[in-house]
Amino acid sequence: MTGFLLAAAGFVLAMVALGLVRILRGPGNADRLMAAQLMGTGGIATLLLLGAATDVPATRDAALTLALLAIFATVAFVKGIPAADDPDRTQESE
Amino acid sequence: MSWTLALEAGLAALVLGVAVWTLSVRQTFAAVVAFVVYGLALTLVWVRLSALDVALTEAAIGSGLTGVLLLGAAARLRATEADAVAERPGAGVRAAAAALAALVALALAAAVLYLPEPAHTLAPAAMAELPATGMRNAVTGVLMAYRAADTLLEKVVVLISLIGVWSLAQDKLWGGRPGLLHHADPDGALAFLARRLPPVGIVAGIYIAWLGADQPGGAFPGGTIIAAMWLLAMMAGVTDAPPISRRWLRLVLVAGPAVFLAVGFSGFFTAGAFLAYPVAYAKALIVVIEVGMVLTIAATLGLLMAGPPERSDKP
Amino acid sequence: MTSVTLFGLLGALLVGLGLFGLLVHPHPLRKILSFNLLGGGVFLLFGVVARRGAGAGLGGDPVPQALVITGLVVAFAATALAVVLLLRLFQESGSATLRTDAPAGKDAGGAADH
Amino acid sequence: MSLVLDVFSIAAICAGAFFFLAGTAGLLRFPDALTRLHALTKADNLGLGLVVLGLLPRAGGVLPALKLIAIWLLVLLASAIVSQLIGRAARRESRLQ
Repeated sequence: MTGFLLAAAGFVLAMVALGLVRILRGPGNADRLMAAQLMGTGGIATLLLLGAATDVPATRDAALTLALLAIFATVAFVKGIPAADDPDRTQESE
Repeated sequence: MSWTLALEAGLAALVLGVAVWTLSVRQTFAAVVAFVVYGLALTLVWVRLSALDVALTEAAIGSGLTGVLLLGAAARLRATEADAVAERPGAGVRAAAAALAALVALALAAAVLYLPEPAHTLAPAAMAELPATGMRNAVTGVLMAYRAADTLLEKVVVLISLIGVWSLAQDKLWGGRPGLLHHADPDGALAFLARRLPPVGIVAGIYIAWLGADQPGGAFPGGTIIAAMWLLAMMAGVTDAPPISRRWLRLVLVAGPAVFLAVGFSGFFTAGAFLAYPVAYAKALIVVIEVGMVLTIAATLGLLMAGPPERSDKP
Repeated sequence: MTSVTLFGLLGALLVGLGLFGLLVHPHPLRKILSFNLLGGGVFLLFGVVARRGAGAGLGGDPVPQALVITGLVVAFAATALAVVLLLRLFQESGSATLRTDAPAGKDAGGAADH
Repeated sequence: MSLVLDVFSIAAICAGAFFFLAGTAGLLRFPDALTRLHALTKADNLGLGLVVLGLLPRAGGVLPALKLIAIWLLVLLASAIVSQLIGRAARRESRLQ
C-alpha cells in the first residue's frame, strides 16, 4: 500500500508539473494563474498522499496551510489589475 | 526505496525547472507566478527532508505572502519593464556573472559532497534538555528556549522593517491608512470569500500555533495564516486598514517583543539569567510568549503587506 | 545518490542561479525575485545539514531547522521593505531604474542588496 | 475488512489521479481560457475530493478524517470563488486584446 500511495503522489505531482507548461505558454496572465492554481491543489493532494504513505500526520497541517493560502496569488492578481483596464468595475463598485 | 528516490528526483527537477523559468522569462508577472510555484514545490521538498515545521512556514510565507507581495508590485511596475530591457548588461558582464555564479555553485556542491562523516548534530543535546522546557516539539524548544535571544531579536528586526516601510510614506500622509482604498462589490464573489474564509482561517491559525508545543506548527505559520486572513478582508474591501497612528495598533505591534523582554528580564530573578525560565513554569511562560508573538506576527506581517500609509486619516 | 545529496546539489545550483539573476537582471523587481530564489537555495542547504543530523528520534537536527524558520520570516520582512522602497522610487521618479546617473538610483540599489 | 478498505482506497485514489490527469490535459489542450478553467475545476473538486475520500479509511481516527474533509471543503470554497475571479479576469484580458 505504501508503494501505491507513493506512486500516486508521484503521478499527481507529475501531472500538475506538466500543467505548468501553461505558465510557459500563457497566452494570458489568467492562464498562467490557472496553472499555479492547479499546482496548489495538486500540491495539497501530493502532501496528503505522501503523509499517508510515510505515516507523518503533520503533513495534513501543511496541506491545511496550503489550502488556506494557495488562493492568495489569484486574489492579488485580480486586485492588481488597474481600474482603468477594467470594464466590469463600473458595474461592480458601489 | 527506489520509488521515493524517483519521486525526489522528479521534485528536484521541478524546483530547478521552475527556478530557471523564473529567471529566464521576460515578463515579470510570469516570473512571479513561477516563483509562487517554486515556493509550493519547496514545501514538498521540506516534507521530504523531515522538516515539517519549515514546510508549514514555507507554505505560509514562502509561497503565500511573498507571492502576493511581488504580484502586487509587478502589477504596479508594469510600465517600467520595457525601459529595463534596454539596460541589459553586455555579453562580457553576463559571461563574468555566469562564471562567478557557476564558481559559487560548484564550491557549494563540493561542500555538500564532502560534508563531514559522521554528521555533526545537536539533535541528541536538544532532545536531552527538551523536558525542561515542557515542550515536546524540539524545533519550538530551540526557537523558544535555547535560541530565545535569536527569536526575540528576529521579532525586533521584523518590527524595524515595518517602521522602515512606514517611514517611506509621504510626510503629509504620516499616520494615515496604509495602501490604496479597495473598492469592492459588497455582494461580489471576492467579498463573499473574505467573509466566509477568515473565521475558519483564524481558527486554523490559532490551531497551528497551539500545535507548535507538541507537534510541527508554532507561532510563525499560525501568525502568518491569521495575517493572510486579515489581508484577504482588506483586499476584498470588507474591512479597511487601520490608520497607523492608532494607539491600540502600536500596542499590538509591541506586545510580542514586550512580553518576551519582560519574561527575559524576569529570568534574572527567577532563574538567574536573561531569558532563562524557571523549570516549573517554563511551559506556561513559553505559552504566554507565544500568544503575544502570534498577535504581533499577525499584525506586523499584515501591515508589512499593506504597505506605507497612502491615504490621509482625515476625511 | 541519496536524497540528502540530491537536495544538497539542488540547493547549490539554486544559489548559483539566484546569484546569476541578481547580477544580470536590470529590473530591480527581478533582482528581488532572484534574491529570494537564492535564499531558497541557502535554506535548502541548511535543511540538508539538518537532515544529515537526524538522530535521537528526530527526523533532523532541530537547530538548523529553527534557523531556517527565523530566516524565512526575516527574508520576507526584507523583501517587503525592498519592494516598498522600489515602489516609492517609482512614485517619486516615474521610473524604476538603478542607473547611477539617474537622480534617485542609489537608494534603490540599497534596497535590492538587502 | 481491511482488504475491502484497501481496494476502496486504491479505487478512489486512482479515480482522483485520473481527474488530475484530465485537468492537466484540459489545461494544455483546450482552446480558450474559459474552457481551460472548466478543466481546472475538475481537478480541484473531483481530483482532490476522490483522493481525500480514498485516504479517509487510512486517516487513523474520526478527527483526522474530519480534518481531511475540512481541507477539501476549504479548497472547494476557495476554488469555486477563485474560478469566478479568474474567469472574469480572462474575459477582461480578451477584451483588452
